[in-house]
Amino acid sequence: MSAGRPVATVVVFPGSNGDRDLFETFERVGFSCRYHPSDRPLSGDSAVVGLPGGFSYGDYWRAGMLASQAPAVADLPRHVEQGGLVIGICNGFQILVEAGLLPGALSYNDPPGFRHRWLTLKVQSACPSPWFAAAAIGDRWRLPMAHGEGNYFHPDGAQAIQGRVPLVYDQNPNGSLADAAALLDATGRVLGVMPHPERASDPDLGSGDGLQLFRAAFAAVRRDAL
Amino acid sequence: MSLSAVEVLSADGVRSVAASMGLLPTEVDAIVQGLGRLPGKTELVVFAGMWSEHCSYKSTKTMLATLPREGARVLAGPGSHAGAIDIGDGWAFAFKVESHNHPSAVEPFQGAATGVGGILRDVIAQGARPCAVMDSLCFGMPDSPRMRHLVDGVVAGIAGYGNAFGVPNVGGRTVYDPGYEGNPLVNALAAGFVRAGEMRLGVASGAGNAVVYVGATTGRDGILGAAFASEELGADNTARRTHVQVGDPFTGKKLMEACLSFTPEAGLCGCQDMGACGLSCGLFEMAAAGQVGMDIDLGAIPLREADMSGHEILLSESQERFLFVVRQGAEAQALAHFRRHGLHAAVCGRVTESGRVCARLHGEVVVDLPAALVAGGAPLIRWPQSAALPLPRPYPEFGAPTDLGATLLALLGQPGLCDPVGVYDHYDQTVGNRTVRGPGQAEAAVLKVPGTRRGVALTVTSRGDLLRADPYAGAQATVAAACRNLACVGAALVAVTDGINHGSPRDPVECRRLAEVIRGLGDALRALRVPVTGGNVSLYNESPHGAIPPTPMVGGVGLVDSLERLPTAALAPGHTLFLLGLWVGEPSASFYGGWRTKGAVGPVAQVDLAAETKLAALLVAEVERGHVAAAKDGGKGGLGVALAKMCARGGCGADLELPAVARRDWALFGERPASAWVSVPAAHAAAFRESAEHHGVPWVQAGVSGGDVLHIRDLLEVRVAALAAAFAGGGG
Amino acid sequence: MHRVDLIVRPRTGVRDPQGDAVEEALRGIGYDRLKVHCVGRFLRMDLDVPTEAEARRLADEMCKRLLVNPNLETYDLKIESLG
Amino acid sequence: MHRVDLIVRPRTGVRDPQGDAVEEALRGIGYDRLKVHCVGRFLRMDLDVPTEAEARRLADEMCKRLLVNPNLETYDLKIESLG
Ligand SMILES: Nc1ncnc2c1ncn2[C@@H]1O[C@H](COP(=O)(O)OP(=O)(O)O)[C@@H](O)[C@H]1O
Ligand SMILES: [Mg+2]
Repeated sequence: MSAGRPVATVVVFPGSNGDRDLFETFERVGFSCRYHPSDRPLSGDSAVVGLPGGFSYGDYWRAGMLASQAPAVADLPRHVEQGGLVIGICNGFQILVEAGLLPGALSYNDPPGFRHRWLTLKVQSACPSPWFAAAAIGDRWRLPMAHGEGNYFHPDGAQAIQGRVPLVYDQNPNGSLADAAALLDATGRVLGVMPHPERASDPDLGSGDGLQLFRAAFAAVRRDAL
Repeated sequence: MSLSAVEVLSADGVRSVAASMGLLPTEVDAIVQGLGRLPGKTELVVFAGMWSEHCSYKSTKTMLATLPREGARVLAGPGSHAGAIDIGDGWAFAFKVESHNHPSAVEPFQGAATGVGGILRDVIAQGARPCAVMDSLCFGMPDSPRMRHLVDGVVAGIAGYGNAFGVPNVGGRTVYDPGYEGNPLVNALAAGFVRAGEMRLGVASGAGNAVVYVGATTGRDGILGAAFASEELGADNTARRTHVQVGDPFTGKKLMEACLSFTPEAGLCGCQDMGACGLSCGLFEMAAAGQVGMDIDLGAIPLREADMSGHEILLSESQERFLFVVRQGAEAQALAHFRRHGLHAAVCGRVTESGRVCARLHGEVVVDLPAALVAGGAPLIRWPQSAALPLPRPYPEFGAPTDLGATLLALLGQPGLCDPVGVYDHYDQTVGNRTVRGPGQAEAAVLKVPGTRRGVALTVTSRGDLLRADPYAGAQATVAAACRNLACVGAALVAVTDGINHGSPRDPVECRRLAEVIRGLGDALRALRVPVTGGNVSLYNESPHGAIPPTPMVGGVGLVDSLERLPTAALAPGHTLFLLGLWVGEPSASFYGGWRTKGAVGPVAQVDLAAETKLAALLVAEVERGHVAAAKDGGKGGLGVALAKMCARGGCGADLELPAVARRDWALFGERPASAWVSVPAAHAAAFRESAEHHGVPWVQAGVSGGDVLHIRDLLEVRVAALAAAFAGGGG
Repeated sequence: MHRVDLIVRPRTGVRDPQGDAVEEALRGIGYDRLKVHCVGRFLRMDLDVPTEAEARRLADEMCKRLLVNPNLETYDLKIESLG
Repeated sequence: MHRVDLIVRPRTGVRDPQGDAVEEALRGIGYDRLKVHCVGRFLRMDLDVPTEAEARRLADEMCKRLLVNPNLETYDLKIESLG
């Protein structure tokens, strides 16, 4: 453990497959990162908890559903109350929604089916969030999507998530309400995002745009620590 | 040890059981002689599986031995789980191709899915973490609902396994040709990185060590699937439906994590995937490789269905299972390790010094066989070969089309030439954060070597249409295409894995073709000084429509020294366009020729490997110097289609002038090896010309890129928007 | 011992792209006098509890906790005693 | 008009990874007196045909042609007249 570096935790569920990508991204922006098995309660010392992409429990039955019951997930509200940050990416977003940390639901893509595609996303104004502290409204980011159940739905319609959607699709690929590609909770500290910012963290691989989120989180955590 | 009484067969019994399972009389003789007694019932079933073509390579072993295997970078060659090469910086790269043709014909989704799962486990067994898969698919024409269903099922199966497992699909080939109407080809390649010193062996050792079963439970899945893959597909596949295997990428992923984190320090002595022939394959091959024996209690195997018989347990091809040899004393921790990962795990036996695998069920001996006889003792077969090959139906005379632009648009929209995005957008291409170039982004896929700014380039090629005309030249062309594709991203070909897909060797014509394919591969590889590190043979690809065209699939690996100057395959404005190679207006075997003549086959252009070597050297050198913005080799559809694809992908036109030729259609759409288009930033054009001269590569400085029209003076003028629309196609 | 058959399906009013796709595919092969209402999921399990009431209570609880997303879905249970 | 409820589930003996994973997860959160038999699919559609026999014939045909994979699956139909 490197002394002084803020700690980020990547929760690993059975079937997670984006855990290493997220780990490397946290490390790249300066966090000291560690893996944490989902079947154990969280230890209290991390500033950020990440729920990675993948197919927890094979995405069987309904994506994110089986994982949402894990002890590590049950600890997230306490972590947030204490000022911690949370990011759930793709399957991680599905888990956050299934666990009730974010409202609404993520259902089957419309048109149906798993799709991988590079997308353009637009940053839009939302409740203040440490994740978006460095992003300018109107910025366009290039991120890849890779999911089959990313169609965001809220029973009360778009006004229910007004001011909570920091990223929208330029061209909606999955039928999401209000073109929402990401969602914040009321505190702005819990972020769910459907495309993959952690896979846009190395210009060699096509885009470094996703790094902005992680850098902003790192800066916020640093500031808080002072 | 004596066999259980119920296992014992009379001599007549042996003959009739053996015949019903496809064992040849000579093979029965070899069994009896090798054992010094009659085999029992279960033993015969084990032989039928392990001596099937799929497991024993009995018809091709001699021919395959002629392929070059030596190379300075080779760390593991044919015979290991997956081959592996040294790629520097302390890394090895493991890669191998596998076919799942017959299972996919019967059950497209699960057949393709389990094909991907199986080849991933070979790479994992090598100790590598998979970083990429590629797939090479050959279907009949996609215009019937039946074929659409098959294509959709196969693609969904490949996607379903790879996406959930978490390995990116970085490219492939999709071919539509009436020759695959009754027998599709589904080949998958998997690759992974492993620390050079941490590779694993499928070798049992150390008497007293434990034999440990890990993974999913064993059910009645795909019993004798390997023997089934060695038979021709009859018109009626329905009777085989009880054989279908079901893949489970979730368990596959857990199995990978458990395997890769189980180390020699924790007691790992050897491991092997239970693939074709399942448990039998794991037991006999590991014992034979280590020249040891094993005592196995089949009652310890975790079963999905109670009351399975000995042969069902031994031959089940249930997916997601591994066999380990674990150091004596480390069993308890090993079992705890695997169970913590959510897997079934059980000690099912011990390593012995006997050289024999002895298996009991309910205390009765059902199998007691010498490991070496079962795994490696199958008598080799030399099927008769016909002296000459029938000549292909030559092209009838046909004139050049008057409107070459219209011809280009029509060709570009053909299934098999248009953009296969409808296939690859079902595949996760970026999971794992290694994909520098994925499907549609360059002539070859490129993966980032962990912790460096270097890359590994990967490509797969297959050209059954050319081999139909000339298996020798076509096989060479397949290798040459792999070399060129890699060169277009600046990588020299350093090793290949080959997947041979062929008809029945019992037909003397097909057997001769098979020999020609292997001779062509071997000659091309020797000329390029490139070794084969492993591969796969799938025979008996026949249907009521006849044998498939011989279709070797070549998976080529190359190294990219710096990711900084990597070209794409998309044209951008303002660059100088060079044509490399010859611009010749003569007929040649080609997609165009077949399309114009509704299936006739022309003369295959002879492959000039010296010219290929020069072209590749030029491209590698110029990419390295940062002189190449985009590059694409002339392949299927010829130079005309290659250029149109570059325009369509880049949304950019060009204005070109090329030397006059007799037949402009053949110059544009005929297929000659050793050719490519290269776009060069104008500032480097002079240096590029010099370099082409220096490397001895024929070149034409054809013009410049830009605008929204592709204009080749005196030949054609087409709007880029029209090219893009045609390329977007409908054929998938 | 009781056998539980659970059907989970989209709530009325919630879009069902999968159901639409199946309807389209069926129409595509010539079935036109049909309307697909929805596509859902099925689960069959045995619960080792003595009474039907207890089986229903348990199954309801699993649905609420886990198996059904009330934002999107509704469910039916069929319970049968296995004696 | 007839309403057709279709349940598609894995054939006995065929591996059912989905059912296994759901059982594992349910046990993981404390439901241990259960055995998941299988996980399958559900489809509800209306067929505009006059008789129940005709509805069954049509539905059977759709299952064979498209909705059910006989390699792996089996199915049950429940048909009800909507008058
Ligand atoms: N079955 C497949 N799986 C994944 N990628 C594929 C498949 N078929 C084709 N591709 C990708 O689509 C792109 C275009 O393919 P193709 O038209 O065959 O080759 P090229 O562009 O080299 O002429 C390539 O990048 C190739 O890797
Ligand atoms: Mg090419």
